[in-house]
Amino acid sequence: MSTTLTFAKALNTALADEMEADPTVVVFGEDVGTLGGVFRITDGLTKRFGEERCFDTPLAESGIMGMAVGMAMNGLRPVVEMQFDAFAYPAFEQVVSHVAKMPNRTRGKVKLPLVIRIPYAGGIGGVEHHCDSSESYYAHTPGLTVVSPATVPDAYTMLREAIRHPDPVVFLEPKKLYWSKEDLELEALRSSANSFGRAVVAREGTDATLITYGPSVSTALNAAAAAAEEGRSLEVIDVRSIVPFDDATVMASVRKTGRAVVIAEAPGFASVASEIVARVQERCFHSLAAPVLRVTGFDIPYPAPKLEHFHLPSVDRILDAVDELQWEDA
Amino acid sequence: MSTTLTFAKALNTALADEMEADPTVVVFGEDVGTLGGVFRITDGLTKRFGEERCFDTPLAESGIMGMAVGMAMNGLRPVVEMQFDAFAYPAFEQVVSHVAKMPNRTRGKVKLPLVIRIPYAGGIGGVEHHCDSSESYYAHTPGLTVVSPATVPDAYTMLREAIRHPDPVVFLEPKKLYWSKEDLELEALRSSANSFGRAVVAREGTDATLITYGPSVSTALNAAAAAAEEGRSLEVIDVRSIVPFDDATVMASVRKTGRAVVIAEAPGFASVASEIVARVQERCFHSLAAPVLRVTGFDIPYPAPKLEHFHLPSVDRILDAVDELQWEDA
Amino acid sequence: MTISTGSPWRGSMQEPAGRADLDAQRAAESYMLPSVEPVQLIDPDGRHVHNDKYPLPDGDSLLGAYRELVVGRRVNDQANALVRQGRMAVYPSSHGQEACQVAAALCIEAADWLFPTYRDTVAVLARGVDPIQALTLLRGDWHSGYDPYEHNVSIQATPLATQLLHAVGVAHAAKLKGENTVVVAMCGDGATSEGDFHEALNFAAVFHVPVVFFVQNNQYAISVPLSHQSVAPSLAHKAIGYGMPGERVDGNDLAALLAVLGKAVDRARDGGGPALVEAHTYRMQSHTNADDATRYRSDDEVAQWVPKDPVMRMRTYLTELKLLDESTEKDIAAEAERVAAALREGLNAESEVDPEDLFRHVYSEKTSQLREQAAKLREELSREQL
Amino acid sequence: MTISTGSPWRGSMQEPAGRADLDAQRAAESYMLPSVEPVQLIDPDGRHVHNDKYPLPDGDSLLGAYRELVVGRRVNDQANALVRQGRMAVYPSSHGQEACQVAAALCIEAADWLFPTYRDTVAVLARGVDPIQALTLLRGDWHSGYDPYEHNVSIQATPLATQLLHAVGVAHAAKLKGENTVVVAMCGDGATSEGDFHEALNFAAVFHVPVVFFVQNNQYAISVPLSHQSVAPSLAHKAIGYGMPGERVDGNDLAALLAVLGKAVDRARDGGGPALVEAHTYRMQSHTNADDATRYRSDDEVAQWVPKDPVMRMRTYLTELKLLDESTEKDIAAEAERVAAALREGLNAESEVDPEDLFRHVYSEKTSQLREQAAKLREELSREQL
Ligand SMILES: Cc1ncc(C[n+]2csc(CCOP(=O)(O)OP(=O)(O)O)c2C)c(N)n1
Ligand SMILES: Cc1ncc(C[n+]2csc(CCOP(=O)(O)OP(=O)(O)O)c2C)c(N)n1
Ligand SMILES: [Mg+2]
Ligand SMILES: [Mg+2]
Repeated sequence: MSTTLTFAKALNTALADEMEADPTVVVFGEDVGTLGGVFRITDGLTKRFGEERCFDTPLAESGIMGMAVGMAMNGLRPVVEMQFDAFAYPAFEQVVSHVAKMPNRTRGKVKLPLVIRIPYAGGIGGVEHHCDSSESYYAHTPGLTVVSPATVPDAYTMLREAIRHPDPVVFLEPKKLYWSKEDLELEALRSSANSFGRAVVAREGTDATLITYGPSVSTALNAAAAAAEEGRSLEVIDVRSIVPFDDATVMASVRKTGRAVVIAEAPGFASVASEIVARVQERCFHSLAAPVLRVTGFDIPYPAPKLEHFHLPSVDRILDAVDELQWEDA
Repeated sequence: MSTTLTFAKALNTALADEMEADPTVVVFGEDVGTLGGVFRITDGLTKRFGEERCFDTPLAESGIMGMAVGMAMNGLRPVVEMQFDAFAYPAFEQVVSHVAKMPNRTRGKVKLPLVIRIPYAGGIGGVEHHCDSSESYYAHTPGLTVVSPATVPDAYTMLREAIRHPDPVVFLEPKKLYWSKEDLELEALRSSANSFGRAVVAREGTDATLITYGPSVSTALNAAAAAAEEGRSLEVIDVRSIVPFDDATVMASVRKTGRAVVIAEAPGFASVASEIVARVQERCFHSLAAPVLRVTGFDIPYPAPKLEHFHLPSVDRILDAVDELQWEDA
Repeated sequence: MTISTGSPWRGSMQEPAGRADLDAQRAAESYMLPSVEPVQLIDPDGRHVHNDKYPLPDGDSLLGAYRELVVGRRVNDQANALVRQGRMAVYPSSHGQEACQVAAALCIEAADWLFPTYRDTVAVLARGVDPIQALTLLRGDWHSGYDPYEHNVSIQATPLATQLLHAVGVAHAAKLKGENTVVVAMCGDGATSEGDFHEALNFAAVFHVPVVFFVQNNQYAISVPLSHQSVAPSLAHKAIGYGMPGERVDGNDLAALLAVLGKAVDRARDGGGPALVEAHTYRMQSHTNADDATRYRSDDEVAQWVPKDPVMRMRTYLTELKLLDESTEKDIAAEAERVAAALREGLNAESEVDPEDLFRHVYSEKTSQLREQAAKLREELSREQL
Repeated sequence: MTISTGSPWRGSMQEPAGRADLDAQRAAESYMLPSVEPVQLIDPDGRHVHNDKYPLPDGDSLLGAYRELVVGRRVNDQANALVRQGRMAVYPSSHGQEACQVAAALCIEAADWLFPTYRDTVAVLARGVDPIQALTLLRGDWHSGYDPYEHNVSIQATPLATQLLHAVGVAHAAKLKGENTVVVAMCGDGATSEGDFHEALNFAAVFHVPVVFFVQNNQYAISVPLSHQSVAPSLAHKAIGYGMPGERVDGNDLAALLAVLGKAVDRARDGGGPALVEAHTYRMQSHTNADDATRYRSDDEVAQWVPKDPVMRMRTYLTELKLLDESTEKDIAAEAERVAAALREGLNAESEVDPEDLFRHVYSEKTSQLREQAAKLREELSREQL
């Protein structure tokens, strides 16, 4: 039976389903209890599971993260919410020096099955500190698994998978997708979790590959649709799992098309986009007809609401980059 | 007149010279006062300039960084020491959300002329948290200027330049170089500060370019020397200034040699090394005879002392990468 | 610039006390611990309450402050209206907290510094900042619209508690330069849980710098009530853990706020070091217009705070003492209306943004990377115009 | 697993007290504030000091603890020697602080948890952890050599104060699971300045979880003396700011430490919530072997602490009370020598490291990236062997 859900509701359902399935799952953070989170992702969980299973903490992100480490050490599966991307930075030491390293440090004796949910990226007209694309900080940190869903079904399955994962997962939720809706078959999805380390071909094409993730997937799909009208067939890869990265799927596509553009909202310098470009040229050098190009945010602090549209990867900017891929006919 | 100085003493002299030249320069951090820093970089400064100019703080890195922001707002030029790389993480929010963004936020009304000195990277047999190569976190953050000297003269001039710079500078000091010695002409150097945004050709060559910075420059030079014995001429670029990045010097070299290997200690994934690879292939695609390769740390937490030599870029590993650059004669 | 001499640390903490010091320690404790009840000088009914430690500010000061209070309330109401009309993206109102706002601005001199948060727009305006410039942030034109040096008002900080450390730095620099500046650093009850709150208070105490930490305890951090934030006897009880005095004050009593903050500022200016002041008040509206407070608190609870309103009691008090008559009241109302009109006019005017600004202030001089990126955007935009 | 019911918050902090609550607040304050002098039960001359609140532990407990104390001292000396001989990279000795080390280990049960720092090796060993495994970190073989679950001893934390939050998490999970676990979380005086210290104490208090925070105030954070770290009347005065009791204890008095920590542990186990215990002690040696304490403190200062030695006074006390005779003393000395010999033997044996370990534990299952990188290293190493 198919239902229509928003991205936000899919996440909420995933949390509820995992809490139902596993009594060791606990959810906490700022305003996640009575309020149900500023984006309502935890709506109703306190009511349904009690305030021992879903609760508010004092306002301190390092505290939230450090407490999660201890709870995971002692048999629970914490799912914590960082209210916004830039408000996860106070927890950076806990994330980098403990969350990412504790299992390695103890030769796997201590596992940390915890999930750090971060509403991230822009496109919602948010004021400063509410729109950072912070994935590169986490992706660069060995020991973290870093994923970002771009569709409603993936929001559901990937969050369930993240909670069941034996290692700490940074779960990046593109804010601008929260209100997007899709039809989905929840029952079918319940058993289909298998996305970590697996990119998907979001649209097939033959002329060039757009490689992207999270908030930029829909933009890339729109660009591909527009390109199709002009007779150019673009393949779109939704990376989904940034770490581990699915080299096989990405490289297969680029070997097929011979051209690639990497798209991400974050500033481009020393970013996940840089990594994808580097990997592609390392692995597909002789298949490439043109350099791998990037369409990313500029190397600037996230702009104020009225300026953000100049900054974000847009359909036009993607099509421009595709045009630059040294087509013989040009 | 030429003197022989260690890298550490060159830094110490740079601090003293700037404090002498500019009474608004203040130095603080953990153990930088009476002790002179755990690496003695601030040795003698309290004695010479008084404890108002060089002093110990309570043990709190976010506190140090946040106080530095306020002092810079109010007319001083703070130079703060983070005791070790991983102990700068508690200050991450202050660095990313304020140090990097305050000038932009205020349309340049508030300038933050401050220097964050970070002893970084490995090769000294340090225990966990004392050997992180954290440059990618900073380089990915717009608003920060990120530099790392690799020679004794650069230690001196670049630190002076950093202190005089109008914007915040992350000044990364490769720990393993602290005890290295070189002859230098201090007098001549006093006026030669001009390194920001400028890479240097550390060794000329014609067959391939090794692009690197900080602790790996000496390794790259050793590799180039070894290659020369086998008849291969490698050019070595010392990037020095990671942000801003000197595209001109790097690309000129790669266009000349047609081959490149990027070397850095940090885990490779989504790193400065990824960025350099991405830029080189974007800009020199048609000059490249082979993919740009990387020799970086593995994507693992920094290893324990007895295992670090397996992890760090070595001469052999660099030469292996060079061998893989698809030479016609191979 | 000369950096003044003298050790940067106060260094008063020493070896555990000997028996002889017992009295000294108990005296220090009672000096640093807050009073049991928040200081109140004018009660909700507008009557003066005598307090041995804090005399009532004089009538002129109170009348001047009342003027700001009325204007502040009007600013809050007008800003809310402008959000409803879509002229501003969001507004975190200080409705109910205006006495705190006004007192924070009035307790210091022009050369002193104020460190406000996103909620403290009324305090920012009371310092003299241009209203339209102040609202630039919430309108979405730029991150901060005013020059912090014009009125010594720092940016309205969003990352909680981080600004407290900047305040300490400004005060520390002033001290080193031999300037007699006092800094008032504001934050909410929720922000006291952040590590930066702790580090700021400790740095201020250890370096003995003139910062007055002013916590507006409005009982909520978005939806989270104070009882989930702290189980200390009060937030002001945190002061002793840093070796500074803590005080509690009725945050809806402008007279008490002026007295308590004034004393803390004087003490700081005289070299007495930092202090922590906790104001008990209430956020009468939702966290911002994006929030819905009915999800987490009852109308009943809110209703209990209505009679404690800061404006009403001052009006009663001043009227009864004949410090305020109808014509002055009208005069004040007219001024409030003028400010509101200016707000409306300023925000109804279309604002222009310049895409080049994206690159202009990231560094003092554009990097080669940013020059390239700016050129790219310029080129895109010029193509669009064709 | 069942998660026990009951609100996670204690939520005792409420509206400002009414007049009637004045006595209650003053009572709460005096309950939470530490005693003026650190609790002492046996003075430096080995004489019992009566204390109304803390009875002396019984003779058997003291003798058992003394045994650990002597072993602890021997471990410190032996470890230093092994560093000098190049068998270990570095050792942050707890010489002078062994009473704190032993008490921290002995005040809890096997099912309880200990959260130690890099300096707390003696406490770790006293919990039963294998000495060679414990020294893996300092020998440089791996980051942590023991299984934390074997003796419920967490890793020896290096990033200061971070472990205090892990301790709160372990205690919180235990509470939710309905387990009666108490957690002792250790840190130094310097670490109390970190934001994580603040957040940990506040979380523990708000969630009312059974954690005893145990600060070894050894007067220094590397070179920085306590007076540059805090100007509070004492570190234990921080407790009231979180709504928990704080206590000071002579950190060189094993009997007092057992009594004070024991009481805090009992209280926590009985649902009384967290507490903060500050032990006054002294780091008799340099920070680590890489440090040179003569650069920042005088021999005189160090000399003043020699007569306060924790081992001596216990020996005097136990001997005078005939709880310790020459044969037991010999027996204990022999045990200490056995431990030292085992250390020497273990550390003199060459340890093997396996380069594949670099990749083995980063994730539960190697990522494709790590599989490639491991293969590359394997291939390099196999070429080297040719
Ligand atoms: C570091 C950080 N974490 C989270 C947030 C999101 N946030 C904004 S306001 C707020 C509540 C603040 O409460 P309080 O300090 O009491 O101030 P009030 O809003 O009541 O004035 C939160 C959680 C933030 N701005 N900064
Ligand atoms: C977050 C962090 N900052 C800095 C350091 C470097 N460091 C290691 S020990 C130490 C001093 C700690 O002093 P204290 O807490 O008093 O403990 P002690 O060494 O005296 O036992 C410092 C600054 C660290 N380990 N972690
Ligand atoms: Mg509040
Ligand atoms: Mg110490």
